[in-house]
Amino acid sequence: MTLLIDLLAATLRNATPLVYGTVGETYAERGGVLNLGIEGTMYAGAFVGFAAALATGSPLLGLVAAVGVGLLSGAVMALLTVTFGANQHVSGIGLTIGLIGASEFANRLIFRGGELQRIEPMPLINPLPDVGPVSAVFSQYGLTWVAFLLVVPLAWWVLQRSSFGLEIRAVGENPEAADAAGVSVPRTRYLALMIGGALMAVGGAFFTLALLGSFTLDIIAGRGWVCIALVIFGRWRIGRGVVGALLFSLIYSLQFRLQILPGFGDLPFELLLALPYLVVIGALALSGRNVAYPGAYLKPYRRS
Amino acid sequence: MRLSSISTRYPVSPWSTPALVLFAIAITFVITAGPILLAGANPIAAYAEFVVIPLTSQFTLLEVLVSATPILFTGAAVAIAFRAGYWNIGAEGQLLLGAIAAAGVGTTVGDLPGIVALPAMLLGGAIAGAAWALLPALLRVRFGIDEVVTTLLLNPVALLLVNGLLHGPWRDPVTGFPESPRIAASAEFPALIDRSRLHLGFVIALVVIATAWYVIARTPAGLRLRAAGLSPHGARFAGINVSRTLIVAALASGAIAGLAGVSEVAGIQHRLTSGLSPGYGYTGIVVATLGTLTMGGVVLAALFLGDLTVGASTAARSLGIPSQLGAVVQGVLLLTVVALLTLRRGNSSRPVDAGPPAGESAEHEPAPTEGAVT
Amino acid sequence: GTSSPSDSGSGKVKVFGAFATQIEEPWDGVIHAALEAEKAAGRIDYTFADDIGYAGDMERVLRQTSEEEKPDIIFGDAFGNEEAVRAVAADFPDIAFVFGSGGGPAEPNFSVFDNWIHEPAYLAGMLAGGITQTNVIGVVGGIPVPEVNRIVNAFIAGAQATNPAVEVKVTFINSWFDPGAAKEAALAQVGADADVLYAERFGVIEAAQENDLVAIGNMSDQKALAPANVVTSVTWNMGPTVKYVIDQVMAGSYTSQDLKDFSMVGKGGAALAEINTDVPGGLPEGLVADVQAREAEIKAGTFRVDINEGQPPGSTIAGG
Amino acid sequence: MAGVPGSAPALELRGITKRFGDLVANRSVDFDVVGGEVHALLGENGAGKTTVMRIAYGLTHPDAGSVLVEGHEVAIRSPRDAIAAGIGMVTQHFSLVGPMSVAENLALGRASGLRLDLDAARRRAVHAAERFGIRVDPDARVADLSVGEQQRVEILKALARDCRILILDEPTAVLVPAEIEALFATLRSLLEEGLSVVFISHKLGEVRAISNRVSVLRQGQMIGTVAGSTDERELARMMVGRPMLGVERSAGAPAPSEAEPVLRIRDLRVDGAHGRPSVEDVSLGVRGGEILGVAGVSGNGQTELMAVLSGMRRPVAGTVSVGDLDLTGADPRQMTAARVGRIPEDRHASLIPDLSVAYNLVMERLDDFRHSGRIDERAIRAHADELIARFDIRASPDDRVAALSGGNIQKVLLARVLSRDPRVLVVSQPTRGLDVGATEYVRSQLLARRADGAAVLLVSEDLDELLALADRLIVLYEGRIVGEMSAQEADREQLGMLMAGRGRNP
Ligand SMILES: Nc1ncnc2c1ncn2[C@@H]1O[C@H](COP(=O)(O)OP(=O)(O)OP(=O)(O)O)[C@@H](O)[C@H]1O
Ligand SMILES: Nc1ncnc2c1ncn2[C@@H]1O[C@H](COP(=O)(O)OP(=O)(O)OP(=O)(O)O)[C@@H](O)[C@H]1O
Ligand SMILES: [Mg+2]
Ligand SMILES: [Mg+2]
Repeated sequence: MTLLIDLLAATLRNATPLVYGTVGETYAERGGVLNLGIEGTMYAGAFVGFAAALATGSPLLGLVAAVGVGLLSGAVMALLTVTFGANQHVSGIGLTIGLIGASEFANRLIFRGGELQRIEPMPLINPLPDVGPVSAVFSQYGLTWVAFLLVVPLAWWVLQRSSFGLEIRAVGENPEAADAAGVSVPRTRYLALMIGGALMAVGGAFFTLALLGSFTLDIIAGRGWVCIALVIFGRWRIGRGVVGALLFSLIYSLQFRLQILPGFGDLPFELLLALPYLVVIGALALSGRNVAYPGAYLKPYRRS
Repeated sequence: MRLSSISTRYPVSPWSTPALVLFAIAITFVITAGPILLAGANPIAAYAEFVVIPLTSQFTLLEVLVSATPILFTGAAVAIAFRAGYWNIGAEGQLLLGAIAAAGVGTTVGDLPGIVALPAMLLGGAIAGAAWALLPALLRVRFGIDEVVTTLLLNPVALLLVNGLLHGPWRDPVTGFPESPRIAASAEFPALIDRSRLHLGFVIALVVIATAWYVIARTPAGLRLRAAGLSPHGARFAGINVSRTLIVAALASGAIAGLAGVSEVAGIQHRLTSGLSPGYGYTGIVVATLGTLTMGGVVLAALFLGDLTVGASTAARSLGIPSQLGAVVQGVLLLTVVALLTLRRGNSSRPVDAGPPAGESAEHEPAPTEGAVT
Repeated sequence: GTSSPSDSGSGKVKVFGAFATQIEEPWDGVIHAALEAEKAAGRIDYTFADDIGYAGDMERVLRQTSEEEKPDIIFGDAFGNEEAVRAVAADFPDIAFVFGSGGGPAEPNFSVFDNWIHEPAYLAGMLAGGITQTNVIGVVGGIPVPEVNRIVNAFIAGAQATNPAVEVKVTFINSWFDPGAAKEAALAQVGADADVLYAERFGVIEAAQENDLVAIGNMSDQKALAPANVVTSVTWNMGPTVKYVIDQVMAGSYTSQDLKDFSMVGKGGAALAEINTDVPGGLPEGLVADVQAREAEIKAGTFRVDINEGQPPGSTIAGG
Repeated sequence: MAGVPGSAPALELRGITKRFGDLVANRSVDFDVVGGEVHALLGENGAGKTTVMRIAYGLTHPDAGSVLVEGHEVAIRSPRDAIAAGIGMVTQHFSLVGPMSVAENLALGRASGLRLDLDAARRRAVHAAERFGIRVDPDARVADLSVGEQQRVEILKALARDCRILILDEPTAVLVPAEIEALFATLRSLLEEGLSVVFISHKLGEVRAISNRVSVLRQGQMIGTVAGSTDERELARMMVGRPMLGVERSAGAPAPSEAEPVLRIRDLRVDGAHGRPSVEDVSLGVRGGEILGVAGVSGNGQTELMAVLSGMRRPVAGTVSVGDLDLTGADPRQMTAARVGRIPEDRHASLIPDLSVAYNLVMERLDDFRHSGRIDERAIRAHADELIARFDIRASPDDRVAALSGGNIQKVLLARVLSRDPRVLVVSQPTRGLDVGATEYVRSQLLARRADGAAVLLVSEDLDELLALADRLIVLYEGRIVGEMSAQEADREQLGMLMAGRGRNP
């Protein structure tokens, strides 16, 4: 029972950065741009958020700074892929390389390789009334609450129910049509990428501002790539992507708990570690064919 | 009348690729001058260290070739797959599988002479890399599942496989460090030049690339591969078995990436280590793209990135700039190059179709319902 | 092989640091910090290259530096690059190569050191065993290599010395970084009742702080990370090693050797950081005295902490 | 001439010049349309009709020239500006978002505030549909609609914006006669309300039926403007610079009706979207020397039938055979090997547009052009030279197919297929979008195959084409054959009824 409660709490906690990243990437891809810059954007969000929080003493200002760097990263991606029409795979990978390099470069210049610095991280909060041991599930960081109660529903609503969301989906499906209907394709794609970038950066800042209160190298550790997979796993739907993030997080959290149970210690746990990846692949395989990509996926658009 | 205009329909821009790359380098320097100044170094000196100095001594020149070797393989691997319209992002994992196989064969060949050991290792690595590429390829052609995701996700799994081996059965019994035992001496790639690290892998990479060029440019199979990549539907309509072409391209890509792993194990590490690739598979994507998916371009791009790799560490050392600047420069350079490469074809409104993988390759799928109008 | 600093002109010893990881990584960070201290003291000219990696670049960096800069000493870590480092050292007998390594020294110029902090780890284990009220202790480590295993094993032995009933849960996160995974591993241990956590890696102290539990730092004194929770840290200090080597080189009497002793408690290369009694739940009566007594015995050479480099019992590999 | 004399034209283009590289698509083109009139724009493929109108709508930017609305110069940088100026356009290639509903497509770009009121959009769609007499289901997914229905959505989309100037680029290419009539009726009533229409079409009959004035473009230049009642021959002469010839099946020599069919289809069934069959219980035979025409509104199973005969799709039930050879479920390679020549409607997609003409011409038989393991470039080139001459393709062997005009692309496909002397020819919409000259050429080639004894299955939505070429006709409706007749006894009205699903042949 306590294991279960602990596991559920961990699942929500560990899903949080994935949810931000997945929703952010969904926006980019629904707009027709595969943003492989996500790993770098999350990394930069983590670093800039931390550095700003340390400098100002306020995690909230750190968050604002992370959002800023995310918007910027999205804008750069848009400049490359929308304005120039450059190859999206390469632009994204270049962005990731550059942003991780720049973050670590700045980290070195600012902290000079000295002792690890730490800020007072955002606290756990539990707005619900105490209902016994189960309450532990709801003791979460503010960013987790925001992710599930605000960002996910809002992002879904905007994408599916607002005219702006209609425009994003249209420029991702058929930019010619959107253009002919009077929608500015570049403007919409810029916005989708920038909103997506901001969300990714918040996902990265979750580590430094909430989970850890410090910045260390390799802090994202490939979670951005996981988000890329989750978006496709979720078939570009926000809801399904979030379910994917929860599923991945459940397995991720479970393996930490399983292995310290007596008797599990001798298993080759690399196998268990590989499980989240294999499960996503398996789920994709089971969900079968007919994966409906956004129609203009990977395609730049330019008027003649 | 119309004939004359047709042949030059695509406006040829004044920007040739080399000019663009030089321009991109110049822009990169301007952008990165700020960080270099912040780090307290002279940007001009830094750029000289980055690009020029590595080319000025025999030692560093050979080191550039050494650095280029693995990404020659992975660049070619990625380029072949991309040419076929198969987005293999999994060269990293395929490389690791090749490395595992190389270490496996290399530690068991014992006293066999090199003439047996080396081909066995190359074959083993190629097969292992291809095997790792098989599942995503099958999922793609059978179920239309995006290979970008599956190949990407198999990369960490491959690394876990390496770690599992190194923490378990293959742990070096002498040091206890998670490294495999050393491969047999006969399984090592010989050095090409005395007292240098340049090894046989470099030559093998060039041979592989030359072969790939020949196949793609000169044989019917290569033309089919290109056709499948450019227009899967049109290729299938012309009787080309697109599914088979894709699988073959994916396997060839995996095999070549696997050879990269063999080359690193046999030429550099002489054992399996978990750190033998700092992301050569991903760099392969960069190389393939900078090389515009052509084999000649891959060679140039790999050499250039090799130059930058050597230059970045020299610059960090001799100017006291944080070593991460290398990554910043690489990233910015990559971005400026891809952005500027778009200028090559003037402002053509029909960009190279990098369409989604989806199910177009699958046999007997429904015809598209839209856009039937001419 | 010997070298003398005379050729560097300034009278200072010319030292180069060659690190496979970035210096923000704690292990190389300790070496770098000691060299920076010597530089600040004006005894050496110090430059370094970090993040060299394990893909073969170490050999190039070392050769190039040896050839062009001709330093008197090169410090660094050889793990994962062992063969390359030794090959270069053999080609430059006039340069002192002093590397963290799992192997032995090599004539004439290749000396080895390592973080032999199993002694303070044992002492920390004693503390942890005494403090725990649930009789469950958690250890989160990076990768089960000999260097890490022997620390963890010593810690376990220490814990058992003060608390025979203790259960130590060990999780390796399979990465040298990824503090997110380290914290999750620690939280899982907390979920399994651990109330004292040994943070071999970053991320664990945060888990202790969040749950108001006791944490033990590693590598450097990490009390500042969570002053109310960190009871002590198992620290490594490369100062004695670095100082010894520089003195030798200055005196022209450098020879290759295993510098192990300089990283141990006896010569001040390893220590238990000041004990913080003001942690949640407090410390039981007499525990600090017991630990300090044992520390004195270790210093006096009357107590030897066993060195066991096998993967710790009950440990698992996890992480992201 | 309609419109108030003396007042400014609703839309006026002045001195429009547009270059693509060194190709001049429009050379100082002047054009205007006044309130209440239909001004048709005629011209061969590639004459520059689409380009000039895309400029008026902001989809393409001119190198020189200006756009005036109601006499005032307006800067049209994007369709948004054009829409604001009261211009609407139905583009030649659909501008619809396939996975979205009709209502969503209509709402697109009409943002007022963040909230998307889909109910209102739906109501507007229904209202507009009633007002303009264009029936569409607002909740249908556009991708599920037939091409004709999509065309209706396109027109509705433009009209629903209350535009005062409507540009229609080949709107009738995919419509059946009844739909064309309905469209014209709608247009006529709107014209009375003062709408101005620019009408682009290759169909001279239609042009004469609806237009007040006709302008002709040739190679980017305005040749002249004449009254809508101008004689067809004269219009054609202006377009091509020479009089047009009629290509028709020589009424004599139909294949002996007792001969065994070469192509035989029995009880064919093909599944479509949503699990309901697209083709059901279709049985037919085509004899050598015979052209069997398949009539029907698009979306009634023709595409699927073609896909099966092209080897691109496997039927669920039934058999396909050629002579004694069972070709059920055959793939493209097996079809080609059985000497089935295939010319589908989507010619771009059936070639490799980014490869050269020469390569495309041998793509079906690469193995015949292999020389000791490598591609025999010399033989491929010789082959291309020969076919380019024989089929009058205006291109050189090294040109990328993507850079050719539609007519020349069709000729490449035709050359690839006919050069192999097929015994069976399956053809769909062979002249859609082609200009008069190219149409003539393609039709004459089909008739030549018939004369050589090939069995030809011709799918077309153009009744004139079917009546001119076919010996026998069948009509497809909702995937079934609802009528069969010889071409001589076919009459348009009856065909129209059958195509609309009314009346069944006994
Ligand atoms: N984006 C473009 N890039 C280059 N050339 C173009 C482009 N668009 C059109 N052209 C060329 O401009 C010329 C005019 O084309 P346009 O589409 O206007 O002809 P059209 O009269 O509409 O022909 P059709 O009857 O086939 O629709 C053609 O030669 C065409 O090849
Ligand atoms: N980027 C381009 N460069 C050169 N020519 C182009 C370009 N884009 C289009 N064209 C040419 O412009 C003309 C019109 O293009 P469009 O896409 O409308 O095809 P189309 O000619 O109408 O083809 P179809 O006859 O199949 O309808 C074609 O001749 C096409 O080859
Ligand atoms: Mg056309
Ligand atoms: Mg046109």
